[in-house]
Amino acid sequence: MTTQGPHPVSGTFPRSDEEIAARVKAMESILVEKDFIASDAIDYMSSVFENELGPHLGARATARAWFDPEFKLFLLADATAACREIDIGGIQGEEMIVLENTEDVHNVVVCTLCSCYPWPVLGLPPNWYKYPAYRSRAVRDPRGVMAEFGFDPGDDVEVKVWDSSAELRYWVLPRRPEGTEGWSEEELAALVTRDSLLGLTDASAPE
Amino acid sequence: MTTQGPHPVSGTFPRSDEEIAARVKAMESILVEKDFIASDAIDYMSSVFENELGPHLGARATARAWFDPEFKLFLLADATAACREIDIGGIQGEEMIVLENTEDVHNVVVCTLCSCYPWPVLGLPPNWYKYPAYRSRAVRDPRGVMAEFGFDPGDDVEVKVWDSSAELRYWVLPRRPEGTEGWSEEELAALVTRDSLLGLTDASAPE
Amino acid sequence: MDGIHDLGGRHGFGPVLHPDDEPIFHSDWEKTVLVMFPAMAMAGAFNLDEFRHGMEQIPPHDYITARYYEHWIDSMIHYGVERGVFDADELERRTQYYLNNPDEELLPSSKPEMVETLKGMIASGDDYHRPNDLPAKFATGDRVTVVDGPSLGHTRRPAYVRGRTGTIATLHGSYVYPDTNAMGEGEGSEYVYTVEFSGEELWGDEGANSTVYIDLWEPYLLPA
Amino acid sequence: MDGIHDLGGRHGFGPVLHPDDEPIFHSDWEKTVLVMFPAMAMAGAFNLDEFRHGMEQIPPHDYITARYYEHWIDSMIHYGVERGVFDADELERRTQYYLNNPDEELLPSSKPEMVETLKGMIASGDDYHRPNDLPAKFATGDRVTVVDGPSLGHTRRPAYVRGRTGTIATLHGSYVYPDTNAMGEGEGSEYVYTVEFSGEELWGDEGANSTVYIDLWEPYLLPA
Repeated sequence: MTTQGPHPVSGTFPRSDEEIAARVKAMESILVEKDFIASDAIDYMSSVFENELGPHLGARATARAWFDPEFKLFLLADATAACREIDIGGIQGEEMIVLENTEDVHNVVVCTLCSCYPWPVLGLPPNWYKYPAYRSRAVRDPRGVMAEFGFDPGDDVEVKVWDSSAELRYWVLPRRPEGTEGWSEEELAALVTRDSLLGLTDASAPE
Repeated sequence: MTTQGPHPVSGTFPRSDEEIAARVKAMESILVEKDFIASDAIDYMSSVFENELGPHLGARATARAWFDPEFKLFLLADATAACREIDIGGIQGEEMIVLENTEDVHNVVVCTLCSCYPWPVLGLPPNWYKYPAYRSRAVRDPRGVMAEFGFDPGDDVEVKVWDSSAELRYWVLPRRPEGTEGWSEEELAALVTRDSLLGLTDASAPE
Repeated sequence: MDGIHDLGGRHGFGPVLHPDDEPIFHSDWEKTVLVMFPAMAMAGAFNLDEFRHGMEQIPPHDYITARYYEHWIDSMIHYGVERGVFDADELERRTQYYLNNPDEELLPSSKPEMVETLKGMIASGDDYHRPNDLPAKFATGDRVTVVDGPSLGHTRRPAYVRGRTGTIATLHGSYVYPDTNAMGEGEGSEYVYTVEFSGEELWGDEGANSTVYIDLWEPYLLPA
Repeated sequence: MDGIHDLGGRHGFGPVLHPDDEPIFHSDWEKTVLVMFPAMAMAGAFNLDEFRHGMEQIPPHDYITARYYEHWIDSMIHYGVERGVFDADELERRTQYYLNNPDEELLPSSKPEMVETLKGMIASGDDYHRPNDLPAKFATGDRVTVVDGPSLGHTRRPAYVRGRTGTIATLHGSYVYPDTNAMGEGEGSEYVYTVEFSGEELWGDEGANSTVYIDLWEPYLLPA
């Protein structure tokens, strides 16, 4: 016997991939008919994000800063201009600010209210950056979150969390790993991960 | 093509009645084996709430208060003692407080943090009292909630919302409807609804 | 804790869906769950404040999509497993069994002394008063501000009144203190006050011509 | 609004599940949704702040159980229907059609001028600065308290900093003001500051040896 009344909420969650795909096709078909979009525009823009933009760009800027002290000063003073000099910049990074990790300070980036992220240096954000666990905890329990990424900045280090609530976009300049003296920019760039550019970890150690 | 990663949350919601029923049987079977519960205890207590406790008790106390001015004074001064006099009282109403609606003041009862409710006069709460919509809105938009119950206390009336956050239990003494002069207690009680004892509406008007 | 249960004033939950004819129990299992509460409390699995804290720890998506008594089930399992009443694997095994054999009902069982205990409990309830030798800090009419700031454990200090200033309406005496009782730190004894807040203080212009009364324990309050 | 999106410091969402190998697009439909954002914005269906406000209005259970780009879909439909880009019935009809014919793909279509526009947009982005003739009210080092109290419309003033006192770290210039731009009340122009809060101010003892920086518009701030 059951006579359950209205549920607290209606619907079944999560929705299936098939349902969403059908809805998006319906939207696209209407937008195409109204001449607001076309498949070549979708192919173009999605391929840019799939093939061109990504953490390798932030890694390149970081390696340059480790390699070239003057570029590092420029990057920390005006990240947008410094990145433009090496052909990095654009949408969702119109005004970038780079936060330097040091022996005493470790920086972490989050957007608690939505999903703001520095696209020109990192591409599109991973889902975890946009989901409630990270957004709720990064500002309150940053050390706990870093531990889940296998990283401990050390008890004496001050953790600075940057909540990207406006149109400024933050990213982290990780510390240059020890044992990389004399490395080339390309070799250095290979040590810079997406997670280190967000401050969830350090850059990788040399093998 | 889909390679959806972890969902923001796991599981499928809401769970089916069959799943819940199976889980409860499993729990009960263990508790019976440990001699912490028995089916006759379940039958006894659930039948009390199904057959004995309910809004007819609050209606009886209300009608008495409308009928007998001395009882009304007693009820407003010490609802627990006054109700005990007419054999109403017990669990989840160990300390009751009655709020009188007047021409100038309309009272509403809610529990924003869980589901506190005056069982001795109303029985078990309906689901809507325990679900997020009512709990979130009653303290902030009480007039909007009352409108959804088809009731408007009037713009000039002060709305007082009572959030039952401790072990005190609140309920409302609705205004006696006009046109009920000379009515018996039984006739009056028939006009008193659960919703009126919570302050979501007035008592019913005579037909 | 600052969980989803702290709902007062939150947006987005839509209209109050209130059918006219809601039954007292929507499914038979709800009857069992109702009675498991006193049964497990008597077995020492939890006290009332722990039970509430257990519900607050339900993941938010689950909290707002589950039927009401599922909250009870989850809190009962939370403490039941922690305190050895349930073995988690055994519970799961039996759940699967009953899911695969949905028509199998439990055999009738009898516990007359429990029926008697329940009879007394329903008639008399419980007593949450605890004597306190100290004088109450506030009196009717005093202006008080609710302690602001986050919560880690259990509390009955909802977000919507934190940092807000109101007036003591009633002093009710001293009671079990949920913030310690839910956390294994003892029942304590603290005065409870009904505090009156103007709608404007809580909600700005939205709150015009409304007042909110809420019961708050003395440690939640500071002189305004 | 005081919705589920305002997540900073809320409890209960569990560990951060972060697979090593997450693809850039998890399903093909995500590519379409990404590009529908600039397409619909250019068609005048919404501005950036409206788009965010549309996501905030997703019911809480849906907000926390949906995949990320479903938020975009919901906001696009919200404004698309409101502003005549989509007819709700037609959208539903076509959705059912594609659900019943899952293998049917849309025909290729071409809009070379849009490809050019997107190229420029990806390279240069947008400019949210708006000149403001008034002097900024605060300077680096000033102590400020964030306006407390609830929100009815769109705001970038999260609950976890409301009523908290911090220090101006940087003045960034004047920008579009989300609180009006999302509500059809004009772009406005307000100074944006990075404000520094000690962890203790926000979280008590939990916040030891941590600092939170957040960008706040001038109307959110009062002299401390």
